[in-house]
Order: sequence, then structure tokens, then C-alpha cells
Amino acid sequence: MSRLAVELPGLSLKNPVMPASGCFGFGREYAKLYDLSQLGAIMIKATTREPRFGNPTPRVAETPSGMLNAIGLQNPGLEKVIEEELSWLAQYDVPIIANIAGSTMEDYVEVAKRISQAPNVHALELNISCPNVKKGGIAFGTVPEVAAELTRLVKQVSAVPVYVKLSPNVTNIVEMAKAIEAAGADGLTMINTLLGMRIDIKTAEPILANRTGGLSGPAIKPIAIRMIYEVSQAVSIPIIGMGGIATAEDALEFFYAGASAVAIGTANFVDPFVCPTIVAELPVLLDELGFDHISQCIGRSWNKGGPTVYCGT
Amino acid sequence: MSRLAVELPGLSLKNPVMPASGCFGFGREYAKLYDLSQLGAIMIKATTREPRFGNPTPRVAETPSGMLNAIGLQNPGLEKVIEEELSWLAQYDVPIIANIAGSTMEDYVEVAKRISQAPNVHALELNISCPNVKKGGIAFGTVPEVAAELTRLVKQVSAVPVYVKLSPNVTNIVEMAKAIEAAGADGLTMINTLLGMRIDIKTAEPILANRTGGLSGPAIKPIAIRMIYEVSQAVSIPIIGMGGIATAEDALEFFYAGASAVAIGTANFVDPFVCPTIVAELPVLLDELGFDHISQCIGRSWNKGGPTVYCGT
Amino acid sequence: MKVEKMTIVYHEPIARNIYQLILGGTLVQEMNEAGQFVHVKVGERTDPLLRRPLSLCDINKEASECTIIYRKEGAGTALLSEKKKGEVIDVLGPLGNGFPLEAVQAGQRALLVGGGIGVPPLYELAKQLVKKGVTVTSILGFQTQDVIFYEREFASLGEIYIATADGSYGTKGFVTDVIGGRGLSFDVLYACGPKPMLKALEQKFPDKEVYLSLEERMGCGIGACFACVCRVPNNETAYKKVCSDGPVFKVGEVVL
Amino acid sequence: MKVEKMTIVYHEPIARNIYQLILGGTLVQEMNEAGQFVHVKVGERTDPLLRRPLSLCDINKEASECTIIYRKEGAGTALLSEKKKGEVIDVLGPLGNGFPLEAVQAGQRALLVGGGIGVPPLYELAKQLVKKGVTVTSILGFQTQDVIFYEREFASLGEIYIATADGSYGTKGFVTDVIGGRGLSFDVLYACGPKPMLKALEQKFPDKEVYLSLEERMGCGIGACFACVCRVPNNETAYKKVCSDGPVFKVGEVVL
Ligand SMILES: Cc1cc2nc3c(=O)[nH]c(=O)nc-3n(C[C@H](O)[C@H](O)[C@H](O)COP(=O)(O)OP(=O)(O)OC[C@H]3O[C@@H](n4cnc5c(N)ncnc54)[C@H](O)[C@@H]3O)c2cc1C
Ligand SMILES: Cc1cc2nc3c(=O)[nH]c(=O)nc-3n(C[C@H](O)[C@H](O)[C@H](O)COP(=O)(O)OP(=O)(O)OC[C@H]3O[C@@H](n4cnc5c(N)ncnc54)[C@H](O)[C@@H]3O)c2cc1C
Ligand SMILES: Cc1cc2nc3c(=O)[nH]c(=O)nc-3n(C[C@H](O)[C@H](O)[C@H](O)COP(=O)(O)O)c2cc1C
Ligand SMILES: Cc1cc2nc3c(=O)[nH]c(=O)nc-3n(C[C@H](O)[C@H](O)[C@H](O)COP(=O)(O)O)c2cc1C
Ligand code: FES
Ligand code: FES
Repeated sequence: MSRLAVELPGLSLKNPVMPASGCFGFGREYAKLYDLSQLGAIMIKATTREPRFGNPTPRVAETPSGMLNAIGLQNPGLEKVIEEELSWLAQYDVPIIANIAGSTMEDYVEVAKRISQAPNVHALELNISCPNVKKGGIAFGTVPEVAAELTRLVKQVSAVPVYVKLSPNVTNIVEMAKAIEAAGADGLTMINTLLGMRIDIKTAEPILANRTGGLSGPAIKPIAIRMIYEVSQAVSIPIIGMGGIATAEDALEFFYAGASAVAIGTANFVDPFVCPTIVAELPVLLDELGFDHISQCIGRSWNKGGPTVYCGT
Repeated sequence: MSRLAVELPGLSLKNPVMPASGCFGFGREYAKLYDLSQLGAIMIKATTREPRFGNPTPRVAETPSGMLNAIGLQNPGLEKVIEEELSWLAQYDVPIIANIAGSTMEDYVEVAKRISQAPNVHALELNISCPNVKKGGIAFGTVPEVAAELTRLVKQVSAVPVYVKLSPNVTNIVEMAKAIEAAGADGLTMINTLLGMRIDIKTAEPILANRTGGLSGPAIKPIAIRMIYEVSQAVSIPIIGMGGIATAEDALEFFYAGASAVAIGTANFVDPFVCPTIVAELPVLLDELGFDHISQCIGRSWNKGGPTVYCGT
Repeated sequence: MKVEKMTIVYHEPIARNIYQLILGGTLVQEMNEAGQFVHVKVGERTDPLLRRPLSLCDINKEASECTIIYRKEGAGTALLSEKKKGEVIDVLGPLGNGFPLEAVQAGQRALLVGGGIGVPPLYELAKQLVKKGVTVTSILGFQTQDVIFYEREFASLGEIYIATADGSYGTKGFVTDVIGGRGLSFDVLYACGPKPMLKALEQKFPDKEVYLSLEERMGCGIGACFACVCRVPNNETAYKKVCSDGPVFKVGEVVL
Repeated sequence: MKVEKMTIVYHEPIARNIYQLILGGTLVQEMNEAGQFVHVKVGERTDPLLRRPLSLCDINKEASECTIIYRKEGAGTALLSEKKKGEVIDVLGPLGNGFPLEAVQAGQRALLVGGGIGVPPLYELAKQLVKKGVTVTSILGFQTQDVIFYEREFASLGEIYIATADGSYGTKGFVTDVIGGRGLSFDVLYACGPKPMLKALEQKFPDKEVYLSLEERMGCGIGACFACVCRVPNNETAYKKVCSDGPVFKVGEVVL
């Protein structure tokens, strides 16, 4: 397995494959299907200071090769996440990346301070980009100065490295990434969902009770690839890439674009075994393409000139 | 057919269905398949002052439920478009919307002045958002002040109403739309493509020679719907909606969102008869849903409270 | 709960836009409760993307076969309806918690109320109740005569009443009209159908033991994504997940 | 040029990952030229989205059937390979301009050079040339022995040479090695295959009459989208579209 091992700030990953936040709960359901220790890491569901019920239902709608969600950050709140979920997860040999969210900077700081002390939390992921949270959330993710300020504040209190999750709903993702890097982030995760909507033909009403929601799944993959390609060339902190990954080939495309690890969201719903399957298939793919180690693929689309690998077909 | 008739600035449309710019050339190919007079209008391929060859190939790549293109505004140039293409199109009873592009404001002004005088050009569509043009193009489409300035200049010289085509690659589409409305635009068309990328698994190189390209097709439909929903509530000029439409139901979703007419791009490649098919199917759909006229559907998702139509199933 | 490629043993329309699908596979050995469902992948690639939740209508462990009855509705079920005998389908299941059999004793009376495409899970339930010695009365509501299915099957297990919204067959009106009209008595009521029907039943029998099966749009189907939650009465943040806590709930347990 | 749902008459693998597909339909009556292609919709819904360009390999007007030979390559051809006899496929065609028959006279010699999946259109061409009284020599290049197809079919129409890149069958090397080695003489050369092969032929025979069939990624396939253009020598803005001006061009007409 060492040919898949990747070292990132705070994270010694046995493999660079992890479920994305919000698509895996706190792991309990998938633990019934396979051993979670097979995963490189787990990004747990966004945690807020207080418990949240989230948005009214319907909360999901299907789109061509994608889905919209407007869960609204439902979670049991900081205390319960630490006491019940993180301690339960401690039985597995897998580092946890704690996704945190809030409505104010103080919320983030408070959650970051507390949750970063849990022994199995190896990194934080600041969800500054959730398009479903109406107060504040949007601004955090789309104004570089605000995102930078938040990053600085969280860095001051966090006991573990801090990754910031970028929203794709911006004109200039590179500017955003650079501001966050300059503010001291240890890494980036990208992309979160694109703001979208569907309307019911029969009722003329939006399908989601929240009206708009976040678009995820294969449909957004080319946008994620483009953004990671641009950002990875502009910053020197590592990127955990996500957005529509469903196969080992998809994952490889993200490594080529410049991601150092990948996260899988929506695809878990389609194939609950998708994460361990990709972990198993990546070495096969490396063999086929003549790579010894996954690290040779990282950023290969821009840090090598011309076609680099021949694989006779 | 009068139940599909729509009146927009400069455009008395017998039906609100038209091919989108760049996906229909100048109509010659589709004219071999059906009578172009069946169309509500035709948005011709972007025209620039001088002839352009465009980008190197490959220029297209497939993505899940979508495609990327980086044609690079290939066109025969203003003179030839007027002399050869527009005069040829004059044989059909169909208003032309001339999509115009350029690298400088002067380019736009020059093309607008000349092409708006062609007798069958009933409106202009300013392509300020083509993500494939590197000089200037991007800035025009993403900075409200610049877009507004361009709109003003073109309005001064145009003999016909001016529609401005919005780029979805922005943080705040409403701000953009309002600036362009304030600058005197007669209408908006939206959305253009989203900037995306794909990488070849075997070579680790971007599939498009231009590296990045514009994402179109059903994959982007929920993003287009969301943006039209937001913008149509914020401006009072009409919107021609596009982005992933492939069926009459898709088109209806755009009307509900707030579009007054729709354009079909990528779907022409999949089904060359898609435009006349949607023209034929819309009245059937109106019947099923109990509408007398398409205008009853425009903006229905936000300008009526609660479910409005019952259709027993 | 497993993922299995199950083989289509039988697949035919049995009413207008209503299809009966029989699937064979070892997964059937894990299926026990009436009211549980499976999450079915209908497309080969990414459109349609999500699985479709469909209830178990009949579990036949000896033959290792289960029956699903579904309505061709949107894109996914339309694609499903084109699959032929012999093809395989990717099935995740069995999921959720079904109707509690232990709520009723041998010799007691159970009323089964189904609306439209909520009828299928009641068939397996009726079978299991009858086997237990419970007397079963079924009231099934449909829109029109041409979408009625499984009348004979239910009739073979007990008394049956049918209502149609347009009066083209049976009682004209809703299932609640039948119950009201006939003054049917029962010890436990089990229901599955559209939300307005469930709400009407909840109001009509405030003091009865009533179990309702809910529908909600789903992502994962296994409890991980929080797409399908419903509220718990008198609590701001408490919730239940339809997919993993339900789809069957005791009346009052969740807010309809 | 029309859109037609054509029926699969035959569909079997004939070499490793190489499939022969025979389609029946009235559209065949419009097919005339070897080198023309059809644009095939492979999925039911929006993934895969685009049609796939595939050459006509054999046109049988009497039977109203045409043959296509394709390699299972990516997602689209993989889906196509699962379609069964009796199913229908949405076909747009015939498209493009094929190999000019009039470039060679009865009694003259034509050399047909095909590489890999560029071989299929040469078969219909060989048939038409032989019918006209032209002497046909075919040189077909493949990667390895197990992907060779239609050797017998070509052999029945004239002399045939096969090259494999790995030497597992015929001459080891490329088609150009065969031509060089044998000093084959000809009046007209027709070729279809990978770009490096076409470029080698262009350089090798600067003074000969040579026709090349090009491949390019396509959107519309009918000339409307400008996806498939190639440059014309010594002109900054001139272009040809592979789909509608080609796919067959006279050597020198376009920049390879
Ligand atoms: C627990 C459960 C059991 C069910 N059992 C049955 C059954 O036995 N027979 C049957 O015909 N139907 C059943 N349904 C409803 C069935 O899931 C939907 O009719 C089906 O998903 C519609 O898919 P589609 O492709 O036809 O429609 P589309 O409109 O293409 O569906 C789009 C998306 O919305 C979801 N969706 C649409 N309608 C519903 C709905 N009513 N409930 C939940 N999700 C929906 C789909 O799953 C999909 O994700 C059940 C639903 C649930 C939640
Ligand atoms: C005029 C013409 C005639 C052809 N005739 C044949 C033939 O007779 N037999 C045969 O096996 N192949 C032929 N090809 C190549 C064939 O079109 C591709 O192999 C096929 O499109 C690949 O699709 P896929 O789904 O397997 O791959 P994917 O990788 O899923 O394809 C993704 C996209 O790229 C395009 N693409 C990928 N490879 C090529 C290619 N080599 N050329 C053009 N587009 C490509 C696809 O059409 C699709 O739009 C022809 C190509 C052209 C242009
Ligand atoms: C149902 C659902 C819930 C999500 N919840 C969260 C969340 O709580 N926090 C977060 O940062 N991202 C959340 N996301 C975004 C994903 O983590 C991921 O960034 C996005 O879905 C793109 O990846 P995918 O296409 O693989 O799903 C959620 C996505 C989905 C589909
Ligand atoms: C091949 C191609 C070429 C295009 N060329 C242009 C163009 O010249 N000018 C323009 O304004 N938009 C152009 N577009 C964008 C379309 O007009 C349309 O806005 C976009 O594709 C979304 O619609 P669709 O999903 O229906 O294709 C092009 C799109 C495609 C796919
Ligand atoms: S559908 Fe995901 S939690 Fe119920
Ligand atoms: S493929 Fe569209 S012009 Fe050739």
C-alpha cells in the first residue's frame, strides 16, 4: 500500500482517498458495509456550535449527472459530535478531518478550538462555502478578505493544521486561494458545490424546499478539475480535490490536475463501496500507466511538458 | 401557433425557441434538415471584425452530461458574415440575433454598427463572456463596470435592440445583470458556458489543445435555472434563457424560472431536430398543464405563491 | 444490507404504467420485514445518477425471489421499465425498518390502508399477518380503475375494499371515505400512501395504534446524508431519518 | 443526411475489442460513398452525451444493411458493445465526403493503406474499386495479431499485406515498412488511420495522387460547430471541416 501513501500537513495518509464531508455522516452507516480503517481519512459532516435541524424537505433533487442538496448543515452540535461521534470513530485506524461551519467568526473559532483537541482529529476543514447557509456563510466563501480573516482566527486557536474548503461560486478562485494561503492555511480542499436549482414541471415550484441547493456529482467534475489546475499552480500548499469523482480514473484526473489527495462525496450514494473500490483500483491503474507511486501523478498536467507516459493500446 | 408567440424588444417571435449562438453556425447545415422559418429566431455564430481561425484542435471534449468546447470564436469576419451569411439567411422568415465578439471595445462597436444594419438582424447579442478568448474577453464578462461601459458604447451605435450575454463564471450574477440593465441593455441572454477542463488519463495532458474550455449541455442546466431565477427577479428587462435545454420540459423549466424565450445549444448536436421538436411539443405540454399561452409560464416559480396548477396523475 | 446484482426473473406491466418486477438473488435471504425497501440503480452511467427507493411487495425466500411493483413515473422508472428478463440490476438493500408484526396478536384485526403506489408493501404485510393468525382487512385507494393492481392477491388474504378517486371502480372517493362509510373496526392500522392520506388517518384515529410508512426524497438511502429527515414533535432539533429510522413510524413519532 | 432508428441485425466481436455491427434501415439507400460515416447515439439519456462518428465499412443496398466495425475504446463504444440484436440505434448520416472513385480508372492500380481502426472504410472502397475494374492492393497495419480483422475479406478483393507493430503476424513494423520493403507501385493511394501514418505517407509520396481520411473530435458532425476544423496550407484563416468537407482530403489540401 505504500505506493499510495501521501504526507500532508497533519495527515499521514495510508492512501489519498477519503469520503467528503456531508456524504458520509460520521461513518456509522458505512461501517456496517466495510472496515473504515481502509480509508485514507474521513471528512466528517459539518459540525456547528449548536445542534441544527437544517432545512425543510425535500432536501435533494436529481439533475443530469448530478444532484442538488440543501441539507442546511444538520448536525447534532459540537458537544455531541465530540462525545458520541468522534469517540466512536476512535476505534478505527483512520485520521479524521473535522469539517466545521458556523454563522459568525466566533462560532468557527469556538468549534475549531474544541474539536481540534479531539485525539483522532488530525486536521480541520473550514466550510466557508456552504451555499445553503444563508447568514454569513456565502460572504465568507466569496470575499477573499473575509475568508483570510477567518483563516487567521481559526489558525490561532486550532491544535491541528487547517484546510480551507473553497467555493466554486466565485469569479476568481485563484485570488481566493492565494488570500487564504497568505492567511496561513495549511491546505485547501476544493470544490464545494455549485449553487443550482430545479423547478417541478407540474407545480412550477422549486423542487427543493429551500429553493436553491448545491450541485454535486459527475456534472461538476470538469469545473473542479479546471479550478484545481489553476489553483495548484498558484499556491504552494496542498489541495485535497473533490467534485464528481466516481472511479479511480476520475481520481487520477484530479491528481494530474494538481490534487494531492481526493475526496468522494455524491458517489457514495450511488455505490456505497466506492471509496474502498477506488483504493483498490488505484494501484492497478498506476501499474497500467507505469507509475511507481501516486505522487508522480500530482500536478502532472502542468509540471511536465508534453505527453509523459506511453501506454500502448 | 399564437399561443407560443412572444414579443421582446426588437423581436416579434412566432415562438420562443431558437438555436444558441455557436451551435448552429449560420444555419446552412440545419437548413438541409428542416425549414429554418419554423424557428422563433436564430442566434448566429459570434462574429468578429476580422476573420478568425480560432483555437487548435482538439476543440471539444465530452464530460458527464456535458461537453467542453474551445472553438475560439472561429468565424469568417464581419464582411463575409454580412455579405454571404446574413444575405443567405434572408430567404427565411426568421429574425436573426447577431452574436458579436471582439478583443477591444472598438471591435465591438465597429461590428455592432455594421451588422445591426443588416435588414434581417433584429437584435444584437453581446458575447462578453466567452471563456475561450484570452485577451479582454474574460474581464468584459466578469467586471460589472466594464460590461456596463461596453453596453453603453454598443447601444449608442446599434440600429437594433441590444441583448447582453452573461457569463456564469461570476460570484454575483445579479450585480452583473443590474449593471448591464442600468447601462441600457434591452435584454439579457444567459447563460454562457462554465469554464472547465478535462485531462487525458493516458497522457496526463489536457484533452483540449486550449487546455480549458466552456462547459455546456444538461450538466449546467441547474446552474442556468438558478441564475435566471435570481436575475429575472432583480431586473425588468427580458431574459432569453439557455444552458442544457434538450426537451420541451427543460424549456418550460426555464420559462418558470423567469426566461421569456429559450435558446438551445449543445442539444442540436445530439438531435439535429431538437429545435423544431421543442416548438412542436410545447403546445402539447401547455395543454397537459392547462395553460393557454406560454406567457403564463414566465417567472411562474416566483411570481405566484404555492402550487399553481393541478394535473391529476 | 448489501449490494447485489440481482437477475430479472419477470418484468411485465400489470396496470396502466404499473410494472411488476421479480428479482432473483441471494440478497432475498436477508429480506424479512414488510415495509423494508431496496435502493435500485436504474442507469448504466451517471444519468440518472441516484438510486430509486422501491418497496418490497413480496418476499419469497424459498425461490430466492422478491417482487417489486412500481409506477413508471419519471426518467428513472422509465428506464427501469425497459429492462428485460435476464438482465441484472444493481440493488442495495434491504433498507429501513418495516411494519411491526408484534403490534398485533393472533385473532386480532388489522386494517391495512394503501394509496396508489403505497399499496405494494402492504401485500407482504398482509401475508405475514395472515400467517400469524391475524384477521386482515385491506382498503386500497387508486386514482382510476386502470391503475388498480393486486386486487385478487389481497382478496385471497382477507376482506378488501377498493376506492377510486374518479369512481370508476369500487367506492368513489378516498380510502377514508370507505372506513367512514363502513365503520370498520380494528386493533391496529397499518398504512402506506400519499401524505394527505396519512395525515387524514392520523387525525381520524387519534387513540388507535397506527403505523404509517413515509416517503421522502433520498440520497444515500442508508442514513448518511440527512436528505430524508422528518421532525419529531415538540423538539426543535430532534429528527428521524425516513430511510434508516423508518420508513415505517408509529403515529405521533414524527411530524407528518 | 437523415436521422433514423436503425435496427441491429448482427453484433458480435470479431477480434479483441473489435466489434462488427450490422444495421438495417432505409437510411442505407442514401449511403453511397466509401469513407462516409454515420454519427451514432450510444446512450439513452445524457451520459454519454455526444454521438460517436463511425465509418461505413460495407454498404449493402439490396439488403438495406450497412456494416460498421469499431473498437471498444471509451465509455461510448463500451455502451454500444452491449446493445443486442433487435435493439434500435439512433443514427445520423450518411455524413461527409468519401474517397473519390473517379481518381482512378479501370485497369489502373490503387493502393489502400489502413491502420487499426482506420481499416473499415477501406473495405467498402476496395469493393467499389474492384467493381470498377481497378486492381487493388491493401496494406493493413495493426498493433498485434489479436486485433486483426477482415484479412480474408480484403484478400478476396486483391493482394493484401499485413503489418503488426509487435511482429506477431505479417511484417513487423508499420505499413510504410511494407511499402518500402516491397517497392509496391500504384496510380492512386487511399489511406485511413492514425495521423502519424498519414503524415508518413504524405512525406513518402510527394508526387503521387494520395487521398487521406482524417479523424478529429466532433461535436455536430454536420459542419455547424467548427469543432473539427483543420488548417489549409499557407493561409492564416482558411480551414476545412473534417466532418463536412472531409473526412477524406486530397493530400496537400489540408495541414495534417
Ligand atoms: C421508502 C420508499 C418506498 C417506495 N416504494 C415504492 C414502490 O414500491 N413503488 C413505487 O412505484 N414507488 C415507490 N416509491 C416512490 C419511488 O421511489 C419514486 O416514484 C421514484 O423514485 C421516482 O423515480 P423516477 O425516476 O420515476 O422519477 P424522477 O422524477 O426522475 O425522480 C427524480 C428523483 O426524485 C426522487 N423521487 C421522485 N419521486 C419520489 C417519491 N415519490 N418518493 C421518493 N423519491 C422520489 C427519485 O428517487 C429521484 O431521486 C417509494 C419511495 C420511498 C421513499
Ligand atoms: C470520421 C470518423 C470515422 C471513424 N470511424 C471509425 C470506425 O469506423 N471505427 C472505429 O472504431 N472508430 C472510428 N472512429 C473513431 C471513433 O469515433 C472513436 O473511437 C470513438 O468516438 C471513441 O468513443 P468512445 O466512447 O469509445 O471514447 P470516449 O473516450 O468516451 O470518447 C469521448 C469523446 O471523444 C471522442 N473521441 C474519442 N476518440 C476519438 C477519435 N479517435 N476520433 C474522434 N473522436 C474521438 C468521442 O467521439 C467522444 O465525443 C472514427 C472517427 C472519425 C472522426
Ligand atoms: C448531501 C451532501 C451534503 C454535503 N454536506 C457538506 C458539509 O456538511 N460540509 C461541506 O463542507 N461540504 C458538504 N458537501 C459538499 C461535499 O463535501 C463535496 O464538496 C461536494 O459534494 C462535491 O463533491 P462530490 O461531487 O463528490 O459530491 C455536501 C454534499 C452533499 C451532496
Ligand atoms: C461548440 C459551441 C460553440 C459556442 N460558440 C458560442 C459563440 O460563438 N458565442 C456565444 O455567445 N456562445 C457560444 N456558445 C455558448 C452557447 O451559445 C450557449 O450559451 C451554451 O452552450 C449553453 O447552452 P447549451 O447548454 O444549450 O449548449 C457555444 C457553445 C458551444 C457548445
Ligand atoms: S437518504 Fe440519506 S439519510 Fe436518508
Ligand atoms: S463536428 Fe461540428 S463542424 Fe465538424
